[in-house]
Amino acid sequence: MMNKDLPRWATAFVMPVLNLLSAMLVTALVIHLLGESPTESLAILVNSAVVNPEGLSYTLFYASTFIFTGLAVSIAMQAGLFNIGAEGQMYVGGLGLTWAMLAFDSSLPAWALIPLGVLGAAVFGALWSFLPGYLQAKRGSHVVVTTIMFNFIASQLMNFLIVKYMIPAGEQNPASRAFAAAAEMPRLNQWFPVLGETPFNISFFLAIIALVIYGVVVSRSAWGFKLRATGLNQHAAHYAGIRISKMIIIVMLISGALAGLGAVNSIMGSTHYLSLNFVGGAGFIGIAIALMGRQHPVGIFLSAVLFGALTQGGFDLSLEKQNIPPETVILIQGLIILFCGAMENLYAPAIAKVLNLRK
Amino acid sequence: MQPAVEFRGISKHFGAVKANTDVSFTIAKGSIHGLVGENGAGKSTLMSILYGYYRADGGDILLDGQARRIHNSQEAIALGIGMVHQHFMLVENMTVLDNVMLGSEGGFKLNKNRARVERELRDICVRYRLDVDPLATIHDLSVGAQQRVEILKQIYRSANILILDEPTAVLTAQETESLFEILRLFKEQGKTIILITHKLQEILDITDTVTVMRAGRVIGAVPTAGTTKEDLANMMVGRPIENNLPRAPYNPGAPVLQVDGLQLLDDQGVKLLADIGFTLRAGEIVAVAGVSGNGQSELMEILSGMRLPSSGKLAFLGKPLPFEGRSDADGLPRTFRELGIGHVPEDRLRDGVIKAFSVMHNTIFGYQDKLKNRWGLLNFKAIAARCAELMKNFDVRPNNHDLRIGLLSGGNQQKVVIAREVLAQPKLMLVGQPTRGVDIGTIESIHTQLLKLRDEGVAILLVSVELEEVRALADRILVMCGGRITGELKIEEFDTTRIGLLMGGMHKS
Amino acid sequence: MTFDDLHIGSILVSTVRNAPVLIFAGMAGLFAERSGVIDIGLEGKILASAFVSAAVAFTTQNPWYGVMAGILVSVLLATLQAYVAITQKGNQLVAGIAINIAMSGLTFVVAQYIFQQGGRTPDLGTARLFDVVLPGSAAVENIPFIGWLYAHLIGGHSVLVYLAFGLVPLVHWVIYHSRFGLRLRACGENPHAADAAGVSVERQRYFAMIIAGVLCSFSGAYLAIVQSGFFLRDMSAGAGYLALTAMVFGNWRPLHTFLGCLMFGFFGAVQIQIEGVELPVVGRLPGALIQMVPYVLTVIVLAGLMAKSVAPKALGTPFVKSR
Amino acid sequence: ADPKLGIVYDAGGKFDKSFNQSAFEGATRFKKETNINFIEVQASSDTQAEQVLRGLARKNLDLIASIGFAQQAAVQKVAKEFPKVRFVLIDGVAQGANVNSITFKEEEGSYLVGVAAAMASKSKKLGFIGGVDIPLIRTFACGYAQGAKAVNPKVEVTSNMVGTTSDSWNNPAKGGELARSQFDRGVDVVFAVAGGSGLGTLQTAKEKGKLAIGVDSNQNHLYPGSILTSMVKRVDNAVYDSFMQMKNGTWKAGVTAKGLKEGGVDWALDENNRKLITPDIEKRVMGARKDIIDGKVKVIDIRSGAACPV
Ligand SMILES: Nc1ncnc2c1ncn2[C@@H]1O[C@H](COP(=O)(O)OP(=O)(O)OP(=O)(O)O)[C@@H](O)[C@H]1O
Ligand SMILES: Nc1ncnc2c1ncn2[C@@H]1O[C@H](COP(=O)(O)OP(=O)(O)OP(=O)(O)O)[C@@H](O)[C@H]1O
Ligand SMILES: [Mg+2]
Ligand SMILES: [Mg+2]
Repeated sequence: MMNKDLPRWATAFVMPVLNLLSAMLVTALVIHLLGESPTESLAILVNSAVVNPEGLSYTLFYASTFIFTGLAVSIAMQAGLFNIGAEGQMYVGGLGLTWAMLAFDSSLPAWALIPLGVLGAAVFGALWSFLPGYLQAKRGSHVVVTTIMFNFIASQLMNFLIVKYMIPAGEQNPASRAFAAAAEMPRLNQWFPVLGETPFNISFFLAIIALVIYGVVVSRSAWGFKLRATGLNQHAAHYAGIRISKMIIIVMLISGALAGLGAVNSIMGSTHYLSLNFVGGAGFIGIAIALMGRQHPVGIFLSAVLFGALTQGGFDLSLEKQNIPPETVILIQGLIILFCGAMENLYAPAIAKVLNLRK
Repeated sequence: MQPAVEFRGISKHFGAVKANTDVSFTIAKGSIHGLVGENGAGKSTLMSILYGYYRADGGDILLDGQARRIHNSQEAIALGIGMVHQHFMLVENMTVLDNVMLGSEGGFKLNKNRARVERELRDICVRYRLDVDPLATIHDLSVGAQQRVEILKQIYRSANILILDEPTAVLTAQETESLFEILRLFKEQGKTIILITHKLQEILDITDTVTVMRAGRVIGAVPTAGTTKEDLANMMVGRPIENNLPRAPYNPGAPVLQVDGLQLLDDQGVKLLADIGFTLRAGEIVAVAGVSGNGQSELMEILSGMRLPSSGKLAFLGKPLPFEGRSDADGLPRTFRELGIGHVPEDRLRDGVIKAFSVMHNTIFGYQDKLKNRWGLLNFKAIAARCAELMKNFDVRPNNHDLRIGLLSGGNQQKVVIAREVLAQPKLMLVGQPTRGVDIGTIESIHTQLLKLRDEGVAILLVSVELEEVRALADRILVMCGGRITGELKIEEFDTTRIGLLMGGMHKS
Repeated sequence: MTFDDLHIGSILVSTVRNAPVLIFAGMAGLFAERSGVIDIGLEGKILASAFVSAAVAFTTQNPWYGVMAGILVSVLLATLQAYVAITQKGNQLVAGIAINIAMSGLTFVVAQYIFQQGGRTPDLGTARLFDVVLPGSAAVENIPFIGWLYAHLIGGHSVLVYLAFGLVPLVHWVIYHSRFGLRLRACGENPHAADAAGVSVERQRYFAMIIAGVLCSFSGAYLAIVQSGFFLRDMSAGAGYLALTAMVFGNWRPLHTFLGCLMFGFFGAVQIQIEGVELPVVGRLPGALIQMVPYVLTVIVLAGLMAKSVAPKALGTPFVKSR
Repeated sequence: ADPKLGIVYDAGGKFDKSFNQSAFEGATRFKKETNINFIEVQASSDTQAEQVLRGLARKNLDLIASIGFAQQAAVQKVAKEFPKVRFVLIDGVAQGANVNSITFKEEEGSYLVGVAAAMASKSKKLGFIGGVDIPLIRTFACGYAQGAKAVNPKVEVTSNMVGTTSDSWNNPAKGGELARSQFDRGVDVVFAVAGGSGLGTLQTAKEKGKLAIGVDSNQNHLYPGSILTSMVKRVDNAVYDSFMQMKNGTWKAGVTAKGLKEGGVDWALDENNRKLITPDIEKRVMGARKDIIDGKVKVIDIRSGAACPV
């Protein structure tokens, strides 16, 4: 609204940078108060998250998961649905993947196992979002409420299944057994040794493909057109003959499938077993990413990388700076979401003024 | 005598758009002052400035000779200015009483005042012969009744200067007449009234003076007594307006739509439509006249597939419309559209367009599946070309298909919707309130398009509360009241009084 | 243990004790959302006020100072949210989520910095709000039912519990029967109408957010000062989201929201009691499945009620003067 | 030269009021006594565990202590990559010539506090509150029940878990609520194995004048007079000893299960609970302790796959 009059370079580049700087400034203040040097901390953060190739590949590894959860939330948002359930959908997606792997990893080769795992994750993620979608479409039950409920239920269900059926005998760790090597997502360091010994794997390309498909489908396809119309104006969508309840159910299925796919990177790409609470908040970060990235593929990608970098860099930061607890990263995440996501127009009036002065 | 309101050099721009440029004129106390102009001429903006809604870039407003800066609506209300907005400013899920009290509650506790205000409102309703139940909830009220609530609000606040922005756009002739009764009463009481309308007859009927605006400027201010519709139209549009549009002789073809025994019950079992039966033939325009809220909307919804009927036979080109075996209408409008039924919805902003989409996107809305390639992708190049042609043919202004349609004036939005539906070459066209809130120049062009469609052999069902419009377009007229068809006339039999009686429920006799 | 051993009395008392966290936050959300501002940041405000009230109560050894400090911080956060939502016209969901995430980090970091106990405050000891013993409780204690009813269900709770339950009719009255409430609802439904009627939408919304901040702080104070006696990182454990759920469930109406809060409290209490109990038909359910009970029941109730959502129409949209 | 030492906590963090914290205390004690520093890191996910371990191993540390079963897979993997670095895994078993896996016989310590609880209880109704339903917590619960039933087979044990998410370890309100509910049903001694949530349980026991049993570290001092005893699990000793052995050059790889005999678990008796532990109770508990050490009583470990016998 306000920034309509601003040139594109200002809204697309200058403002986000200023906002990011503001978030960093507040962070610097906190770090200073904690008794550490903000500049050194920043250097560590940047070095560990992007400059160092191994760090960068960790950043991109985390980003791969975030892209999927970000996409999951975004596509539902396009239809006007606020899917808070990516967390649970990814968790259950992990279950589908794991069942497929446990059943077949001794009998099938890698080229069959990996697609099977991907499929298992997507199908189970979709299944977990089906009921909230169905209830929204047919019964009008608010999807925000049902998905929150389904997150809780997923957590309880998974706890039950893992503890009761999956822990190998004699093991303590509430996790399934590790899969056979054939069920591991190929890691990129096989081809690029410079990436170091990291779990960065081809799921990243899967994520990129998903982003591209998302972008094309949403903004260029007839179905995406109907999807957005449904999200913007349900009355008009009905007038246009769009089957709204079907649309809601389908988009929730896709959303759940995308969230489920997040598990592929986390499990098949890294741990190779299903463990309790392995999602670790990636679904909620997906909400932040979708909102900050404006549900635009490029925005989702950049936000996911930013959050990946924070996860990676922040971890090294707390390792090197004993006064900075790992929880500081959570604070920084919050500040970035606040400044870059919620107060995006903070500097628009100032920039407009500066531009006007020059005229 | 001291003028009640004086505008002196008011200017206002929105970005590059100059909504008002150096607007100056005076409004005499105790007069009814008309304000006319094309869509987007700047009428609403000027009134919004007077009401403190917008701040002018320059110029002064004088009230009773005193220069006033009005910063917000609160101050305007305090100065005795009241405004009935183009779009009703009512909270839908509240009662009339609460809506009236909002902003002038008279104390922190509502209950105590509620009783008092309710009494006062009932009193006002009697005095001004307003038919409103203070305890009714707004969303249960007809548009006309909502309009009366707006008036009631102003009377309750004893506004001395009353601004009415297109109050009659949604009213029937009778409702308009009773509104005017009230306005005359106001005038007698010495109140000043500013009336914006696109219906020039109303200007002639009730105003004392009229100001004409074009492109943000005042073109002229004349005493009503010395002017004619033609003069005004000329000033507004800059060219004469044709009243009797050319049309081919009435020569209906085969039946396109046959409706028999159509019924619609709501959740509580109340009959919204009863015993509707008629036949619509190719190449004719059948108008459904009636006070709004008498089942016309429901009829249109059923015929367009947006809603399921409770019972009845509906045949389109001899085949039954596919209502059978459905539990809801989800997706049905698409089937209807594919059969060849076009639909220009009554409420264009709610149903007809996606405000946040560009004009181009809106021109394929509902037809998107016809414009995709085998990958399911839309071919935007072809769509843009199609859109450009359509915008040219229907003279959509501004001619920029990337603009969000929400930024177009209502009239131009309407042209886009009609163009879109026409382009699909329907055999039956359902048209609801095509010219509501649209200026006379645009009305002319919309009417021309509809008549052209008829001449090409399309069957058109027109719902309109404007008898003028019905007379200009219809070949036959159905009158509806209380969910029933109370009468049918040929256009030659057009008779305002008779139609009025039928609209009021006087059965066929 | 069998099904018959379920202690209905204990379940009811537990419901009464569990509900205030949700009631305060639910009513807070109600004010915010009825004014048109989405408040998904309840969680963050609860957590921040829990920390601050515990920290201040400990330092001053006076729980009331703690409560007041909690109010202050929660109001500050609410004002920040209001600034983003109303003045900046930013995305309200993003603002709320940002606050939740930032507070989860900040409370830990600050608690750790000050107290060095792993994001925990020291035990409040006597600096807590103690339970109200109704006069004559001891006398009636031994009368069956009446004694329990008077001394344990009605009496025997913290002041904040009474405040929470007392708040509900008050909120109902304010929202439906006061000038403030009328304007509040108008701003949430149709801010343009409110504006045209001379009501300042921005001021009204700021005001609503501040009230939300105050109410929300009681949730935090209740958690820290009444229920736990210290602050622990992330101790809000989803209460804010649950309160929001109760509010949506209650269709943004105070009494229904209250019922939603009670329902969560009740199901939670039932779930505690049936863990490990031999149930009819299904037998003994594993703990993890029992934990599902409140959530599954909520979904069932929601699906059964055909809850047509009646969210305030202008919810989530910043008020911009042009149409 | 001084050994280079490291410690990696799991997602609970070093202040989890549980085994991480205990490990931290052991390492701190070592540092105080020897002035040898150690590096500490928290791994918030299984993926990070591997990253951290590898990062530390690359720094050529001599010994890395990995706390918590969640790091099992990571230790196993990284230990293979860095045969020169030595690893101590707490609460889990990993293979490797450079790994010492230390587990604890929580069931034995829990048995003892179960005995104490059953004797101290008047209602003969005992409570157990766990954080999350996982094998480790069940082991505590089952050992506790075995001890209690050994005293009196009629004793009932009511068991509740706080939840299933990671929040469940940080939810004192729920920990307290579970305790209240158990007290309402006649329970008068409750054993809390729920990290931070357990603090709520202890607190509530104090308020309600009931007895509670602490866990992991000696929590008797928190509410003297209401904490019957604590089931201590000497992760601190395990870490301390490992560091010490490293310093003295006596460190050995292997798998150790530390029970009562090895000083890995025990009950806590000190001035804070002296008054609560009657001579009778003390005698009975010490008897059971001796029986277990002597092998006369075998406490079932459900992690071996056996069902809980009670
Ligand atoms: N909020 C706004 N932002 C930007 N431009 C606006 C805004 N409101 C009005 N305009 C511009 O000001 C011009 C005048 O608009 P206004 O609403 O006053 O016209 P009007 O004469 O009332 O038209 P109508 O007859 O359709 O009601 C329009 O052409 C439009 O471009
Ligand atoms: N936010 C806005 N930005 C730019 N122009 C606007 C805005 N709002 C309205 N306008 C312009 O104001 C003019 C009048 O708007 P308005 O909504 O009054 O249309 P209208 O023709 O009166 O339609 P209707 O009466 O059917 O609602 C239009 O030309 C429209 O382009
Ligand atoms: Mg206008
Ligand atoms: Mg108009």
